[in-house]
Amino acid sequence: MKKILIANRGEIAVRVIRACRDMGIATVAIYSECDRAALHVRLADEAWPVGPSAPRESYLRIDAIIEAAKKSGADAVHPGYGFLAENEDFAAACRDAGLVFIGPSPEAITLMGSKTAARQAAIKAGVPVVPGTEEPLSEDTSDADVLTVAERIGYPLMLKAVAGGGGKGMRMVSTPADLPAALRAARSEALSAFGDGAVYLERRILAPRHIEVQLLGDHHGTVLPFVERECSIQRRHQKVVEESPSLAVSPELRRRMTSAAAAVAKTVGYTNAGTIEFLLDRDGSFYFLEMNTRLQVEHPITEMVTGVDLVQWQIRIARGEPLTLAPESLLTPKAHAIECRIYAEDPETGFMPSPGRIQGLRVPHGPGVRDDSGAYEGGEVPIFYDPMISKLVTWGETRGHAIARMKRALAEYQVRGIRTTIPFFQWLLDDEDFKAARFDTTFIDRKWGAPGSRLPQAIDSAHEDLAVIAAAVHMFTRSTATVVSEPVSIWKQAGRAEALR
Amino acid sequence: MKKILIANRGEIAVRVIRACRDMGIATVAIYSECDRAALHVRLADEAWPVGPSAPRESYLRIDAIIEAAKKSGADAVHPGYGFLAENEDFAAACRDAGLVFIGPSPEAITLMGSKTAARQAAIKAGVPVVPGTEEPLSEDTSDADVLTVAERIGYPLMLKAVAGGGGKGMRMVSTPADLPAALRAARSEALSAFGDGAVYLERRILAPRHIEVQLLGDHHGTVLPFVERECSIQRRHQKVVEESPSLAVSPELRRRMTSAAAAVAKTVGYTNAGTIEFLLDRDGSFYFLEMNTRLQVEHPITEMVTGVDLVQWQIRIARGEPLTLAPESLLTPKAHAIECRIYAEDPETGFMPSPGRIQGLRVPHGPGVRDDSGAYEGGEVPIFYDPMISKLVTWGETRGHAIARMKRALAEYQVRGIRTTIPFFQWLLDDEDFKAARFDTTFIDRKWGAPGSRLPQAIDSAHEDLAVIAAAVHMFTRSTATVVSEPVSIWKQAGRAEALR
Amino acid sequence: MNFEIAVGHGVRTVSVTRQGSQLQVSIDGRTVVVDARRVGDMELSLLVAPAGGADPVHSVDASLAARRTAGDFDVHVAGRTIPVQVRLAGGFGRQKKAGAAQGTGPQRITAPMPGKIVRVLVKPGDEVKARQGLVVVEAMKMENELRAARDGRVRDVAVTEGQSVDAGALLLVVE
Amino acid sequence: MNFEIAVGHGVRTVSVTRQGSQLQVSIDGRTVVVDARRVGDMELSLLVAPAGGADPVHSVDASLAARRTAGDFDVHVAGRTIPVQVRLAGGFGRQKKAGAAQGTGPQRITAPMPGKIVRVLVKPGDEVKARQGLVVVEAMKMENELRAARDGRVRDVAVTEGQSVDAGALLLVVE
Repeated sequence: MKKILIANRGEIAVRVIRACRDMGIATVAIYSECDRAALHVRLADEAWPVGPSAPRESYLRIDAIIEAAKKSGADAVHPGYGFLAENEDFAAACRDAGLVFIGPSPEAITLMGSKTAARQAAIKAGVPVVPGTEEPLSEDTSDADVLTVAERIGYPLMLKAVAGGGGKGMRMVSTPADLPAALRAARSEALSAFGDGAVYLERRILAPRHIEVQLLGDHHGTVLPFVERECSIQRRHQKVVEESPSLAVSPELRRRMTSAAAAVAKTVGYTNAGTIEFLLDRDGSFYFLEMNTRLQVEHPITEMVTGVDLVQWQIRIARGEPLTLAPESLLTPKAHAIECRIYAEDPETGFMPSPGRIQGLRVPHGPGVRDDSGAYEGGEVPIFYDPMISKLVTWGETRGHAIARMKRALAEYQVRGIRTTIPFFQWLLDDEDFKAARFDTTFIDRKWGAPGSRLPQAIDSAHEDLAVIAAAVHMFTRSTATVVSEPVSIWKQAGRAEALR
Repeated sequence: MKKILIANRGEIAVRVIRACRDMGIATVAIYSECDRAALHVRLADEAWPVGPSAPRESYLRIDAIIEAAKKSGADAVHPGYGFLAENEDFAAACRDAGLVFIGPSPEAITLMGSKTAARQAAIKAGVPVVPGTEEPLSEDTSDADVLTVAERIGYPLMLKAVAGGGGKGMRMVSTPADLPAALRAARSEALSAFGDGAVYLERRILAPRHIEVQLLGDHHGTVLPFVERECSIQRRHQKVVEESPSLAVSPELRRRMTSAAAAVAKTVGYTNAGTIEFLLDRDGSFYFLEMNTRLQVEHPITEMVTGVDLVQWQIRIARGEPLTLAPESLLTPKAHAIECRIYAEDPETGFMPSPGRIQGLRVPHGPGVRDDSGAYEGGEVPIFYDPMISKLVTWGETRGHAIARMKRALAEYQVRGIRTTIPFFQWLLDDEDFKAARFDTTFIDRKWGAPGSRLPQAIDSAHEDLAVIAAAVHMFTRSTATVVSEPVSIWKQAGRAEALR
Repeated sequence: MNFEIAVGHGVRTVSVTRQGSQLQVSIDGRTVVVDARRVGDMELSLLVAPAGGADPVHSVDASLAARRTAGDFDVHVAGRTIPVQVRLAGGFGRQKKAGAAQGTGPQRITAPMPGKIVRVLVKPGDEVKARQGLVVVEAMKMENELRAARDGRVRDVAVTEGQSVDAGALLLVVE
Repeated sequence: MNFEIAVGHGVRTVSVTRQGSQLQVSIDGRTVVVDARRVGDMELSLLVAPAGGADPVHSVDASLAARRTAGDFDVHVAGRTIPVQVRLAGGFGRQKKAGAAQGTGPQRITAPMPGKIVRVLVKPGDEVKARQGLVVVEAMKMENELRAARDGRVRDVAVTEGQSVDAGALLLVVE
């Protein structure tokens, strides 16, 4: 494997480029019109255009991407996550074009990509599933038919896209009256994101924790599970903070959950990286939720507590190498890691997307800090794609240490010119229940909405004073010229500013 | 301990600030005139001026620093490394002022700070030392007397400042004729750096490796050694690349060296962080070289392979906590870490210092990369201090993996406006002997001087072509205005540039 | 130099004067001494102290990002992002100063970011309640519902479903 | 637009012309097509291809740092730092073009950085050998010896021991 095309953009494309470079493998980026100067294009060895900015016309264009791979002489394709990562047609098209697809087989994607088929595979492996519809409800199923099925399962229930992922195409439905609107919204999101409007219904487990198990499977029959990730901190069913290990998982439960995950993967002959998601109920019972047949956004926390480079191993598995990792070490976390997904969204205005140019960027550094980012100072956050601009990950000797480092790193982090979710994480990390790991998947919805809970630090008048001072000093001393570093020059500027009044 | 004054500057002051912040402790920076806008000043909670730019008038001014500590209400002082870190008067002055000195006792500094007394302590602990003078040779000792002593030890020999460190005040002397000039230079450097011109002589071990053992000692009688660091890659007796563990140290040798190091520390009742340096001869025998009674520059590689935050533990020990770390885990490295010290020096011109303004800075990121830096874009590298601007550290599952990540990280690293040693490391990391870990402390002097060995990549005409293209395109499209991101605007600029010709 | 600076729910009256090598900044009558260095086009290192006392030693690393309106900034300070609006003295009317601008007058619903109008949920003349959804905008793969801040009646609807809009575009007015 | 660009030991003749949305760059007669985007004041994202062939796809992330002389830059490209000197066509004399500037003429020893003259090791009239030490400058806590590039005779010594010098200051001349 000498040259890999990365069929993705943003931070995950940059992440894969770095793994390739660490392995001495050349990289081919692809880009849409608005991404010509994106970081993944700048860092790759080659960059090929694949179409206009809308995802359907570029990053979802299987033909254009396969053509770029062929022209560039790439011998393999890494799909990242999102876009075509869980599209069996893309995996098959790669195979047909003689390209190694760095991921599972098209058959495994098809099987586990259907939430309903995946549930059946879990049942076959002896792993409990959440009660729900075993067959998908196609786009054409009438509201009345869906209501009938829903009645059998009982409310509240979850409405989910069969092809879903990343929280998209998912709605909680509390009463029959809410079902038609939720169905319309979920189908529309699913169609736009995955090109498939089919949905299914599932009983809603009240206040569960979301626990998932990372797996690697090679082409020699070995499947290895990793220590669990805790992903209960979600907004709109989308993970925003993940950590490993979970404080809710005892060594005994870890053994059972990781064994169950490996059993599901083995049942379907799974290869490469994948993740089994579980709901963990308050009574300690757990249910298979779904399998993600790709690298996860949150893979770095697993890397931080096990020392394993998952992207490198994806590539090594794809080129036929056997898994030589020591199984026990993967289940023995080295202390604690936590990840915050930095989004270009403004938490002050209901998480409105905040695209635009990054006027200034200061990235945190120092011990125990890792920033996987697709952003740079002067770069644009386009409106067309997922607004996640980076993943900030910290490691600590204890969970408290990891959280303390995260708070420090968030305080160092400055993304100027657009709004981000950094203040939201600062609020979260100071929450007593979060600090005590007392939470479930409803945490954010319950807590963030509560009166007085929002961004308490932003209404602190001492900090407002500092902001006022900084703004006043800036206006007083501002200069359109280059950096002024001598005080004397500042006073000159100040004099000029006054003279101009 | 609520507020710590950091009696240092640059990357180590930033490192200590981060550890304090992780622990919820307020920080007080000090600064000389030229450091008013340095990164450590910007990141600290408070910043106090301590004098003009010359070190003797600021960072070496015990009185001014103690006064700043008192005025600021700090209850402890962290000395970093260099400056006053190994000055017993400073440690005593802190104690007298009621400030906790985060380091060993003044008595331990005095004892181990004298290279000759330290040698005697090692002998007492049953640890072999390099044959040499047991008593210091004061500034006033005549050349003739020094020549007489040298004759007894035999040539080649090492001439070293009694108060030395960091390669300063150290000279290799091959023949009696070279001794007077070397003596003059060493004394002059030692006086300027440490305020003490006394020297001593030591037999020169030919082609040894420099291996050192990090220690932590608490106030309850516990001394714990850490897995060794390999520091043989030196230029002018100054470490430039360090790694941990050493490929030259077997588990059995590790046990013997770390036990010997702990024995020396226990003999002198050592507390807080310290490092025992050894020379490892080709035959596997090792000799005590000296003890550094402070945090080392290269401490991050130990942190990366053991997961221990050494600065946090310095603070915890200073406030009386017992060492609760598991001794075995400190001697069991988790894979491999390597550090490159990025200096503001130009390897193309004999490592001439290259101070000035950092016009642009791109810091590497991604898995396994840590950058401990005191630099920022727009910041100045002053002429008054050590030219090290950052320490780039990588971690990998194997030594090869750590090196591969370092090469990738160095390629991402851009420090624009000043010259740095990055190209030197790129040369080093491609050297076959380095890759095979076949080296000793003479490696750089032998290899870097060899014909054809220097920066082979810089004379690669394909890359020269790319540089020429970039420069030509820049001149053609340049703009004094703000960032231009649309192609159309570039062409407008180009048109204007042409019109101006 | 005298400014009015809106922050949070109020407006502060601020003056800046030179005093030797330092600046004196008064905020609603309280004065601090500031030692300021510009470390980037939009970045400042400030050392701050209460006036009349000791030297400025509280280190404040501040940077600004310009917003769309001249004089509006996001100030990044102490790990927080705080929006401010800076005007020369007298730049804000009486209304804003009294903190009353927020709660009255017609609500102009504008697009917070460039995107596509997915659904318009109301029509002119509709009565709407506080927090009722008005229009759904899609951007960055998410649908975002814009809601009414207060009870009112829809006056104008300036967009239709399927239409693309720029950031700041007027979508509808509720009075 | 035509340039002469010195790099390594030679000077390249370079022309840049617009070609649709791309640039055509010729270096000593060899032509490449470049798709260029400016991503910062001194940063470019380039996609490069040989002329007449396929689209430009080789990604070159380039940034420049201005040196003291106008038109002199350090170019950071592909993890390397490469000094270049850019002049408009005809900007270099015959001598430089022939690559002969390096080896002849008087050697002007200048201070590579600001510092203090610690020792002057020669006096006017001294014969010096290549690589012989001439003067020791202290900066950043290290003593740095400046040496003769070739054999010659010391003509002028412009500094004395203990003196502070700026970067670029003439220290002595060897002919």
